[in-house]
Amino acid sequence: MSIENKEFKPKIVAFCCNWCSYAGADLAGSSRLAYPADVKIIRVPCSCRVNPMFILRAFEKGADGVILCGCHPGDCHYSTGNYYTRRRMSLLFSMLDYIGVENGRTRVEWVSAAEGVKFSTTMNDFAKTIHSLGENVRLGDIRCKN
Amino acid sequence: MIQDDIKKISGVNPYKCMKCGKCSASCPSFNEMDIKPHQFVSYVLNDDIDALLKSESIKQCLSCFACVERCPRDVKPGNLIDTVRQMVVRKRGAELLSPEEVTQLLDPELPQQLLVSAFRRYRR
Amino acid sequence: MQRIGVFVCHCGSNIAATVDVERVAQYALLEPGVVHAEDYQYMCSEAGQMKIIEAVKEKNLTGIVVCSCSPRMHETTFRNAAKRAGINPYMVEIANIREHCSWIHKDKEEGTEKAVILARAAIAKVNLNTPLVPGESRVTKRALIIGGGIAGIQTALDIADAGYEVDIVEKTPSIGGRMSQLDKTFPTLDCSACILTPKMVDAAAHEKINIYTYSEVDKVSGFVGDFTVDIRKKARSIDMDKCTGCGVCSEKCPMKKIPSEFNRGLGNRSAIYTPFAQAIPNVPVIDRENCIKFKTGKCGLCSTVCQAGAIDYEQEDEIISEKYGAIVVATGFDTIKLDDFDEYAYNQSKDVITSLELERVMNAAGPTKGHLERLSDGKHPEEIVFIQCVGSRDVTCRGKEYCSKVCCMYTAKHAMLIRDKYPDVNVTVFYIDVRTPGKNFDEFYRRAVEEYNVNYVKGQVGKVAPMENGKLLVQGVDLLDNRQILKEADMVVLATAIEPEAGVRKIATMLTASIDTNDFLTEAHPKLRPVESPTAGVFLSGVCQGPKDIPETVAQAGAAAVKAIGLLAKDKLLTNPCTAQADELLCNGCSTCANVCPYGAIAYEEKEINDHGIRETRRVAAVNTALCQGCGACTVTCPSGAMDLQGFSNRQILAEVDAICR
Amino acid sequence: MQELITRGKELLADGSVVGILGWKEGDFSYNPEPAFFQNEEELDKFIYDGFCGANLSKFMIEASKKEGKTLVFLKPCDTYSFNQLLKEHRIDREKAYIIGVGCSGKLSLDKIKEAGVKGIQKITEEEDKIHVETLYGDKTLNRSDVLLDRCHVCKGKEHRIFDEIIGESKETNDKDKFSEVEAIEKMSSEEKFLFFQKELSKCIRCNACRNVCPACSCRKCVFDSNKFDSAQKVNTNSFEEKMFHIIRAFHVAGRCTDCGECSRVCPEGIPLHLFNRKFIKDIDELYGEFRAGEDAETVGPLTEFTFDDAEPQEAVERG
Repeated sequence: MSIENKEFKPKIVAFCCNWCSYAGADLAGSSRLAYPADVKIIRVPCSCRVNPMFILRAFEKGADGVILCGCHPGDCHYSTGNYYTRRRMSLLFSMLDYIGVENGRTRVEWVSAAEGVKFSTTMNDFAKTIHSLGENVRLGDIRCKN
Repeated sequence: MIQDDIKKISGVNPYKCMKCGKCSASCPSFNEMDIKPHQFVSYVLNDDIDALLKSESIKQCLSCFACVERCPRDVKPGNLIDTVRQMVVRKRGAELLSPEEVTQLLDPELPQQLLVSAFRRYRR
Repeated sequence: MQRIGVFVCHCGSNIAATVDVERVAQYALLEPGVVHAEDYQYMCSEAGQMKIIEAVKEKNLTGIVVCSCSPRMHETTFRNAAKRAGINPYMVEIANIREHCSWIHKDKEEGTEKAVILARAAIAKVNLNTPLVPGESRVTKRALIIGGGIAGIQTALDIADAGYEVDIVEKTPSIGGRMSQLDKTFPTLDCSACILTPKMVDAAAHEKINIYTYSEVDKVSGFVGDFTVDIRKKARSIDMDKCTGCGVCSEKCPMKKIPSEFNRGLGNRSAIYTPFAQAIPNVPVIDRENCIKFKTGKCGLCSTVCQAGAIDYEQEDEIISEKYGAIVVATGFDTIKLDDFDEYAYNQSKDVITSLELERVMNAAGPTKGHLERLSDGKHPEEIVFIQCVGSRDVTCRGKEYCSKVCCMYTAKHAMLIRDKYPDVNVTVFYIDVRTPGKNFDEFYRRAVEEYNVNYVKGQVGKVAPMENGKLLVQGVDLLDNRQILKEADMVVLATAIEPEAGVRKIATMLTASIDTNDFLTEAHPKLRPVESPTAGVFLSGVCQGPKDIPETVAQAGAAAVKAIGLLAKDKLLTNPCTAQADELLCNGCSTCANVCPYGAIAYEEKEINDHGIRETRRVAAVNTALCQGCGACTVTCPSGAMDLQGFSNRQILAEVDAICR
Repeated sequence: MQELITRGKELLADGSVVGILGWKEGDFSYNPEPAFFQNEEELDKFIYDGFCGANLSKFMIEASKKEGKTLVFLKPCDTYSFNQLLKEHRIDREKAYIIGVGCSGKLSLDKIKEAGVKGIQKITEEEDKIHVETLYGDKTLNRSDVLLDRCHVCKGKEHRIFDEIIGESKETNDKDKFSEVEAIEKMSSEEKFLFFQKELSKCIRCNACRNVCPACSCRKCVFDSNKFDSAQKVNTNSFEEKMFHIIRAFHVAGRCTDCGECSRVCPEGIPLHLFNRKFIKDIDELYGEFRAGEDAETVGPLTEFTFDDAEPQEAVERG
């Protein structure tokens, strides 16, 4: 909550793989399953395309939450991509937690092309978490220079 | 809403029912019941709870949970019956069996299942 | 600097109702690089596309952003429009303001704001787009069909008739599949074998078709147009060229008590056997697990009696490596295991059988020579109960949540055939719903009731209990009468749910074809591309894609064949240009990228590099763009950022991130 | 030490090697620096003592480009880095002649100074003691009190790769390598943040950590290339430090041999090894123990997977 008591509008970046999750988001759309407009989707070919740099950059630029969606393990269009994602993000998120970024600002969720409902509930849930965590100050631009 | 209470306590979503009748087909007390197990689901759906509260079936149900076990849609009609029964029991209160009474009612002919279900029924 | 045109689609009221499209266009004009912005009713219409083409020509656009529906819907449309306008199709980006915006937000202010941001991200990306040119790859004019049932046979015949080479790989010793196990087919009641056998013979005789029975797919590599497949021909222990199919070996084999797979375990076969009389090829196979010779080293009777000298105990599995342009999956189905359905007493009583077992019982070549009898004691039954939806439409872990689709019809068929042949037998069918969509299907079902007086009871069976008198006590419910029914039946037939054949997940993994939670292969689009897998060059035929009956299977088999032919008819394919590319100056040659590449598309070469004047030979990565499918796994694993993905470059994605977080 | 010089001269003389990677005396006797020797005379300046902590394996990258072999002296822990570089094709095994040198723990000048020693003139080593001659008189310190941090979590006395070994090694392992990481893990989110904020705020982006790191061997770092729009942003954006150190640690995750050089060379004294060790700990716990550089073949944990790996959420919450 900012000082003017304006409503907190979080910025949420969702990376979605083209084959499953992006299609799942499309299905959520065509099924009119609402989720907050704070969520903006970036299409990537596979969840394994998401470089930790992208996630940190989003936070640097003021994102309050970053969620990464891919095919369910075993269903990756490229057969193994999401397995690498799973390891990379496990380590990255664990590191973010380690340096004091609130757990919950980052998430990985597996959403298939048929799971429009899951996509919508996931986004609603994630947006709710980010809302409760409030603005992301820790990973923002707040270095204390002595 | 009493209908909502029933749904909440039993955890049953009556909309999941596909009206296959497997519950009633499995029920050992079917013939003694005025409202059949599968009807419990539609009665809740149609909000005819009064009829359920007055029903003989809630006393006839053995709580064997065959209907719960075998329901292909995971509706669990047995939990509905159990819930309605609980509502009646809680309302009347006084008719609860005490554990001491149970021992006096025992006789060798008494089916084990009845005993187990008696405890299931009255433990709450 | 790019010159970008932004085109905002109303999609009738689909977008315009919750997004102020004019404002999106106005805001877009403020973005760097944007020199043109307009909105229009239907951007995807010919008139809409003409607007794009005209704007490109008038304003010399170098990039296009279309704010419209999902790129999965119309990306190709707009790329083609760009091509018509004379600019590279990959200079187009779509901002998905329908599925991801207008359709999920009710508030117009909110919707518009989000649409503006999504447009901004697309504009930021286009600013960094570069023209991409698809490569070309060759097409091997040969198709592989995995599965030799009716689906596989029909697809093979259709492809072969179009003049292309086809190989069928079938894991059992004969082609024919489930259909060969059926007795009669609905709704015409013609004999299954009579219509299938000629097709099997046609396939075997076709000069373009090559059949590998008793074989499995071991390994698949490559990509659309150029797959390389290793086929394992399991050791049959018979020299197929020498065998005359006389059958003496099976006759003389002393090991005769092995449950016959073909008869669903109801009859026996020998250790050296041909699964059924019309098997193709008519060459037996030795079941090494049960063969005395293989188990003890003694016997060898078959070899002694074989006049052709075809028996070969030393035979080993053979791996055949072949190239294919297209692969059709036709792996079919099996019935589910009934171990968890105790209430039906399937494992307790021989008289409780599945419908597929009943097919064998009713078949003249089956275990009872076609006589309807109780399997426990061979007695003629008086009362038969059919139970539908056994494991189908069941959301618990015991069953399958889908409808198996064929059971209503075959149960009506069975009931009718029994009542026709044995009018003295009472037939009761317990059903939840009778589903008969299909030509002449409902008429067929009504005939079973009206002409053959089959007793259809709306309700389920709760319990089947074997009785001391040898009968089965069936406790069911008649929901319409609201009463419980107790019936003493001689036989109970279970309309068991069908599920995809067990090995399909392994095959799907090898093909990188997607598969759903029920193990049915996923189609590229549920309505518009029903016989293609999302994996290019892989097509779906028959029940592997979803439950279906024979006419539907044959229709789909034909459709899959046409799609495969459409691919094989091409000499060259355009490849996806969104592939990885290594920056030679940044590459360390460390091989980490090659470790994660699922396609083996990255090779290393020693190359003379001129790095700002420093000339040296370096080990650098080189991507084979024909193999690369563009997943991007390598780009993240590369520590120096030498690997980048065209069309989804680091800078492009970062630009999108920046635009969204601005 | 003399044995090393003699052997070096022999190898130079018979032409088996054309150059030698070792250490030579620096500005003071107690801060030797890495050096490349090309002839016998130069070798007279060769030194090997308790202050030769510097890991020479990274210099083999350049040496691999030369004609002929280079003799390189590696301490047991240095061989891990050598293997890792070998695995990544950054160095050529054929171009290296490895002499595994004995090591019984290397000394930290900082720790000696921290112990209150000033005006150091000369330092001599004994088995367990260190004698320091200073302007203000002599001092004796316990060796174990002034060891480099990394020696307290010594990987062992075994050389993982070598052509010959000269000298005896001793294990100096007396601390749990993950205890510092665990202490941070136990902190509250707020405390963790404040801790790292304080440490990272000291960073001046001098890149010493990157330059010394044997795993940071990229020809061009992503933070210097235009591939991520991240080049030359050193002082324009203070988020960079965090980004830089997380990404640097991530890029060396599964490749870092925990040599501790990053922390040793940091002029601001930021405990950078805490990032790397957190990844090592997570990898060990989630994917099975893995020690980068144990051999030159095994693929790293981030380039493989199992079907039932932990989900990221579980990985974070396992806490």
